[in-house]
Amino acid sequence: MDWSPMLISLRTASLSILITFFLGIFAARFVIGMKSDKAKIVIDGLLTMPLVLPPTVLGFFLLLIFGVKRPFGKILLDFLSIKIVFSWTATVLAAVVVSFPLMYRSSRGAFEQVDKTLIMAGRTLGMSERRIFWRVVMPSALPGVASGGVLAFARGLGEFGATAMIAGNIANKTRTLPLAIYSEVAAGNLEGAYGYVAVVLMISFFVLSLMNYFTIKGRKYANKDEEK
Amino acid sequence: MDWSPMLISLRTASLSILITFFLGIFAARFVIGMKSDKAKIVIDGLLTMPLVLPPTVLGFFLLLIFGVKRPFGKILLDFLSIKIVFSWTATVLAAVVVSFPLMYRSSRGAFEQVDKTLIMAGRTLGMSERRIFWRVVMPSALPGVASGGVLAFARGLGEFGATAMIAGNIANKTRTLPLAIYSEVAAGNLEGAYGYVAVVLMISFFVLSLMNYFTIKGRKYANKDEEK
Amino acid sequence: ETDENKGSSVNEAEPAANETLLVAAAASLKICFEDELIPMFEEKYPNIKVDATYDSSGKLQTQIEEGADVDVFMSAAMKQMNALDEQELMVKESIVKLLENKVVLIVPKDSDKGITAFEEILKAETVAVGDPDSVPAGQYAKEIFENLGLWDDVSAKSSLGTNVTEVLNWISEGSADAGVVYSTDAASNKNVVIAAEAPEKSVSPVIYPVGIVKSSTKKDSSKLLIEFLKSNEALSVFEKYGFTSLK
Amino acid sequence: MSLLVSIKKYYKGFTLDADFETDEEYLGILGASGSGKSMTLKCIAGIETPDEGVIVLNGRVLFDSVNKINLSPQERNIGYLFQNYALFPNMTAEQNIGSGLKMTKKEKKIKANELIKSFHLEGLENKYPSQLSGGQQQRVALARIFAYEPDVLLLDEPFSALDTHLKDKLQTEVIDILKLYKGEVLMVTHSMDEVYRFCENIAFIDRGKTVLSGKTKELFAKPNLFAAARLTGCKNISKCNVLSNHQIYAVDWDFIFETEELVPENINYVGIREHSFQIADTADVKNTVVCKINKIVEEVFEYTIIVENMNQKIRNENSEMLFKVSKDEWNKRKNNKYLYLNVPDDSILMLN
Amino acid sequence: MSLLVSIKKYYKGFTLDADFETDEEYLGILGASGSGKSMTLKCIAGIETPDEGVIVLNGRVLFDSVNKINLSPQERNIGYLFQNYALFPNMTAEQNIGSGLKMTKKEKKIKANELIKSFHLEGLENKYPSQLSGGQQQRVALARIFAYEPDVLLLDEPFSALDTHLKDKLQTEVIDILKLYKGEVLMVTHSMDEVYRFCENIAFIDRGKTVLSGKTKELFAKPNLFAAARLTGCKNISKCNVLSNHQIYAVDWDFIFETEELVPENINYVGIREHSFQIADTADVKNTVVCKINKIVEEVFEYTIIVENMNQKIRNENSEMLFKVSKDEWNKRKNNKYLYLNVPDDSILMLN
Ligand SMILES: Nc1ncnc2c1ncn2[C@@H]1O[C@H](COP(=O)(O)OP(=O)(O)OP(=O)(O)O)[C@@H](O)[C@H]1O
Ligand SMILES: Nc1ncnc2c1ncn2[C@@H]1O[C@H](COP(=O)(O)OP(=O)(O)OP(=O)(O)O)[C@@H](O)[C@H]1O
Ligand code: MOO
Ligand SMILES: [Mg+2]
Ligand SMILES: [Mg+2]
Repeated sequence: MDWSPMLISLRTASLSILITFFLGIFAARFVIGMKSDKAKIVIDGLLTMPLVLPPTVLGFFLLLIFGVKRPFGKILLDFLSIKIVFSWTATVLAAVVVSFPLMYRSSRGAFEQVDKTLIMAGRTLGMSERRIFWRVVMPSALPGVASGGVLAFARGLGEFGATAMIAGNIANKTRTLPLAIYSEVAAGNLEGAYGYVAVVLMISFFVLSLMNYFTIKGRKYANKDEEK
Repeated sequence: MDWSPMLISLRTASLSILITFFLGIFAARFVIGMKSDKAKIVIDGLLTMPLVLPPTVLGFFLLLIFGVKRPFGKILLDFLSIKIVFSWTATVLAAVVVSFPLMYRSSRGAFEQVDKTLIMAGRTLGMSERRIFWRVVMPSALPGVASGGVLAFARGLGEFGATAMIAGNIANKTRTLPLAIYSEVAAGNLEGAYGYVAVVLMISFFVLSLMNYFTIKGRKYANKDEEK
Repeated sequence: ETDENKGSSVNEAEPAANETLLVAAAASLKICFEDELIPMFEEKYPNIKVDATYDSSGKLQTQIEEGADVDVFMSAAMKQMNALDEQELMVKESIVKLLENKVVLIVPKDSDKGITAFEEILKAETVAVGDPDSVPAGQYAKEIFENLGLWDDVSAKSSLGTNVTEVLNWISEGSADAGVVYSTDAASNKNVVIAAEAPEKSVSPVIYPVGIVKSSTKKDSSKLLIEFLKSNEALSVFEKYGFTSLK
Repeated sequence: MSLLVSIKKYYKGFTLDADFETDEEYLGILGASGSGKSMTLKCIAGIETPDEGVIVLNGRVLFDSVNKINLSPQERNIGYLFQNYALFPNMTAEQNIGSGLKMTKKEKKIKANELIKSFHLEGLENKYPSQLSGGQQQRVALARIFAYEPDVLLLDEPFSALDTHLKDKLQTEVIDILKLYKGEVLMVTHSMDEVYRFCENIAFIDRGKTVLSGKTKELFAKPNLFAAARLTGCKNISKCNVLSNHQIYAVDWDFIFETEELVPENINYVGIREHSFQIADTADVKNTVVCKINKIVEEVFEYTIIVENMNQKIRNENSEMLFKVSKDEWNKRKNNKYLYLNVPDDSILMLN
Repeated sequence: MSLLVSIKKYYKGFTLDADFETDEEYLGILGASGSGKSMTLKCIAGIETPDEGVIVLNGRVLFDSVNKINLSPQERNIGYLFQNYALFPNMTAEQNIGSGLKMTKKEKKIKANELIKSFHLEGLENKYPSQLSGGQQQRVALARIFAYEPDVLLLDEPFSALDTHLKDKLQTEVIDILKLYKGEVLMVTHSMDEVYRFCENIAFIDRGKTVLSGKTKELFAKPNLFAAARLTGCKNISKCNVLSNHQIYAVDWDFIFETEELVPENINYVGIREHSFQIADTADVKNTVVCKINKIVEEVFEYTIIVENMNQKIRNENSEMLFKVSKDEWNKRKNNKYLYLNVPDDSILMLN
């Protein structure tokens, strides 16, 4: 078995979850902070959109944005010498785009569940909104945010359609585990596919366990029993 | 434009969100109720699994289960005359399988955020665990659960890879909007694709708005101001 | 059709510095490329490394149209190659019709429908073909059935695969009773059997053309690769995987 | 230091109409349950936004509906002790106390430790709120706003969850801390003793409206209003008719009081505190009620004697009067046949 | 009705060791903040699980660590009034009250309305907890467990958030309701008056341990333990040395008390309630302290006089004594030069 898809996937999933995590949280915070309910609903619709499109189609749209012949892609290439299409960066881009809605939506729900009184308490104590967010809201919303993180990580790790479209399926470069699995299945090589499937499951299992572990630990204040 | 994909998608998405919604909630409830942290982590990994596999591969595995030549599919066919593959049912099956982890995980996070004291209060008032769950935990967890619902609905509506594999792409029968979009994009018929994309976005937008609206309304007790 | 052969010499100089070529090849070529041909080529030209991306030809076409930095494109049908060529995205002279594949009708291994010819296709409850709008194998299927005057009936009971793999799996798992794929695909799956080969003249030849993308900056190396693919050595590998060489 | 509050806030079924001013002293806020005390404090702290009015602190406008000024809670620099504490569940006691401080970790620790001592929380530094008892939580919440040192302290029933001993101790200590503290203190409490001890000024809120404010001692002596009398613990209040400039007829007790003071015209109620009655030996003195004893309730140091005017003609549910007497005095009283209760002249509270 | 509790629960830094039994009467639980009162109630209600021990209600074992019995809260049928109310935020007041009822909607409504009246919540039926004041929330919580009619009522500071007037009223009414109610009532409270009024029996918890239990009146009269004396409001407690069978030397006050009663050997403290002192005219009577007045604090109906033994040789921070006297009596006292405070014989509390 070729291990490069595993390494590529690991790198892609790690970087993309990092980006998605914060991006999703910021988006959620932004939307919650919006005054108008209508604007809220519209923005929410836009941010959830990537989820309803088949990833391949999403990838196609990404291609229309980042393709070197398209205005944006051209600017990136001409001024920053960044070429997205068929690069490793593109695998990250694809993973971020497809997993973003999961992170955004889950953390939004989690934040909305936090007791408003605590936020008020923070304000009357002179804590800055930023500090309140990170020290009060986030810890209380941890289970929901962690769920978002788990979902986003898993989705990013499993991303295939948009990746194939914008990053291609290049061995040692952009062939992530899902692409490798797909290729093996396509070639009728089920044993090979199973190997990769096992790897992807193991990774996700490992990461999910870690996340679960830390969430359970991080919420020890909610468990009334302290170890004796 | 052919309207049948829209009708099929609407039916599929509606039924599948109904199933996923309750299945996800029950799974979340079950996992939270588990005593052993270890077992919890393992089951959590299993339930989140469908998310890390590329949908096509997931569809392939579904095919290995429900295919008419496979034991399970054979039993269904021989004894119950149910043929899953290439049927409308399969579109629902695919949508449920891919969207389940989203619902499960989001609602689990939401439930974990609910104040344990309230549950205890319910118990000392003699409320059955079932009643406590539906009358106390659920309403408090509404934002998170709704997020799960939104994600699951959107994901179900956008599902493509697994659907194609197990339900096929039969016009007027199993060709959902994402499949239609994909065909148009693949054929380079962008105008046709945009039409379908617009439809799918409109549907998801409409449903998300509804969900947002009801969530905001349903949580009126959290907004301190009552209308005057 | 052997225009470019004249100008090119097998012994053309290798690039001095290391170069990496990017080949975009139809998914059906993945195994023979990855397992045999690329290693062979790289051994022959140590200075040239070959990366390859595999997908359905239509998708590769889109990617090239959107400026993916592909050097060599090998498609599973002339349609995509021609489309790119018309947009002046290919080096016209470099395009070579390299291989031919056969379109076959397949059925599940233990099928009891008794389908033995394209004409008998309507015995099938469900038919699996590639989406004629985007999948080459589907276009050929449509062509055959149109010639047989059956297309309207067939398409009504058809599931249109988004790629050949899907079609293959549908049939191997018995979801569909019959379907149309390439003989190379049929050979890769033990659960399907070939019921019939496309009748002579019922379908235009399934040509796998290869060519250099115009925007390539490594045209010399690309030429070397195409020359290599045309070599007998390479063609015998292709034949091993069920293709017919067109030379 | 001066604070001016004049705000209105409208809810379905409830209107807050708070209107008072206070300078350089501690202000106690007294009001029945649900009368709007917490809401008033919340408006001042910036947690709730009034619908109209102004709030001015030391000349600085915190809120002004006309000029659309509404400072954020952070800008107001006002500490609010939430009635339900609002401790951060994810922080330990010590972290909670330090949460409002803008200083280095080390300084924070020192400051927090000081307050932990002041509020008798030693040994609980590293416990989370869910691991603390009700009273401990209340003390952490108190320590938290004291740490923050705001310009104004709003305390919403600050000692309600403490046992008597600790409450006494803490009250004395808080008074000491407050002496050093140069800010305004507004305190909501249901404990008369607390108001009396802490606050020179007092404001009464009745069904959302500030009905009376002024010096604590004066208002305890002469509450003037039915609501104020009740809130200051006056248990015996009867409807009354003014008979003349010096005579009031207490309807519920069927008794005529002669007053030295001129009776204001708009008097509707007459009140007598349960401690005001004096046991007399005869009924000859003016304002002495001949009583029938209905019930004797033993309390820790006193008896509450529930009596009724012996000569009562028309009885109603409000005819009984409560009279508190130390056990000693009760046991020492001579006349056991009749109970003559005299109401000293300055103990007749005339209310409207 | 009988309840036997004998449980242990270990926390880091805190061990609960509750051990008491009560029959057919109301039991008051008194203890300092953080002493384990709420925890005890929670263990009885089934919200917390003790580490060892048994809980038996009317012969029915609710918990038994040895035999691994641990009934769910639902099976216990015990109502617990949470110290912080624990109202369901998504239900209106009325729904909260009806939440534990198993009957038709109509019956529920009737029952809920009854309780809404009893607890003076009219007009608040459709408000959510977040729209209720602290006291209103507490009353909804009370109404909710009364509606549920459990076998045992555990009340954790049931009236702490109410204003005096309402508290008095509700207490009387709750006593009336409870008279009809055939269950056991355990009440945690910090108010001595409340205990005295409600509970014939009392248990003292000190740092997790039930240190004393028995008849309320007896234990108020003779608390026997330092902790109990303090919890029953005894403000003056001094370390002491037993000099003889009838003499105790109060170290902090530098004074020797002569007692009629035999002094038990294991006495470490002597206590005098602030109401127990009597103003004497001379120092001739035994147990009369000649006092120096350090401070006079005015309270609503009384003065608290802070005094010190004039002849004190070694002073410490605990040397001051508090003495409460009605304003009347204080003003009427004759000897203004010296303050002679006599301690009646049965007012000397001997504690260990
Ligand atoms: N969002 C709201 N909508 C409607 N009425 C409300 C709302 N919030 C509070 N109220 C009402 O406002 C009144 C005042 O509440 P507030 O909390 O100020 O009372 P309080 O004086 O602090 O009483 P307590 O002593 O019981 O704490 C209450 O009667 C309450 O029902
Ligand atoms: N999970 C826990 N871990 C460690 N200690 C705890 C935990 N929960 C409670 N405690 C401690 O147990 C003690 C008893 O708490 P409890 O709530 O029973 O006190 P309480 O007597 O009700 O006091 P209060 O009158 O202040 O409400 C407290 O000192 C508290 O710090
Ligand atoms: O281009 Mo293909 O080999 O028909 O998927
Ligand atoms: Mg209040
Ligand atoms: Mg408690």
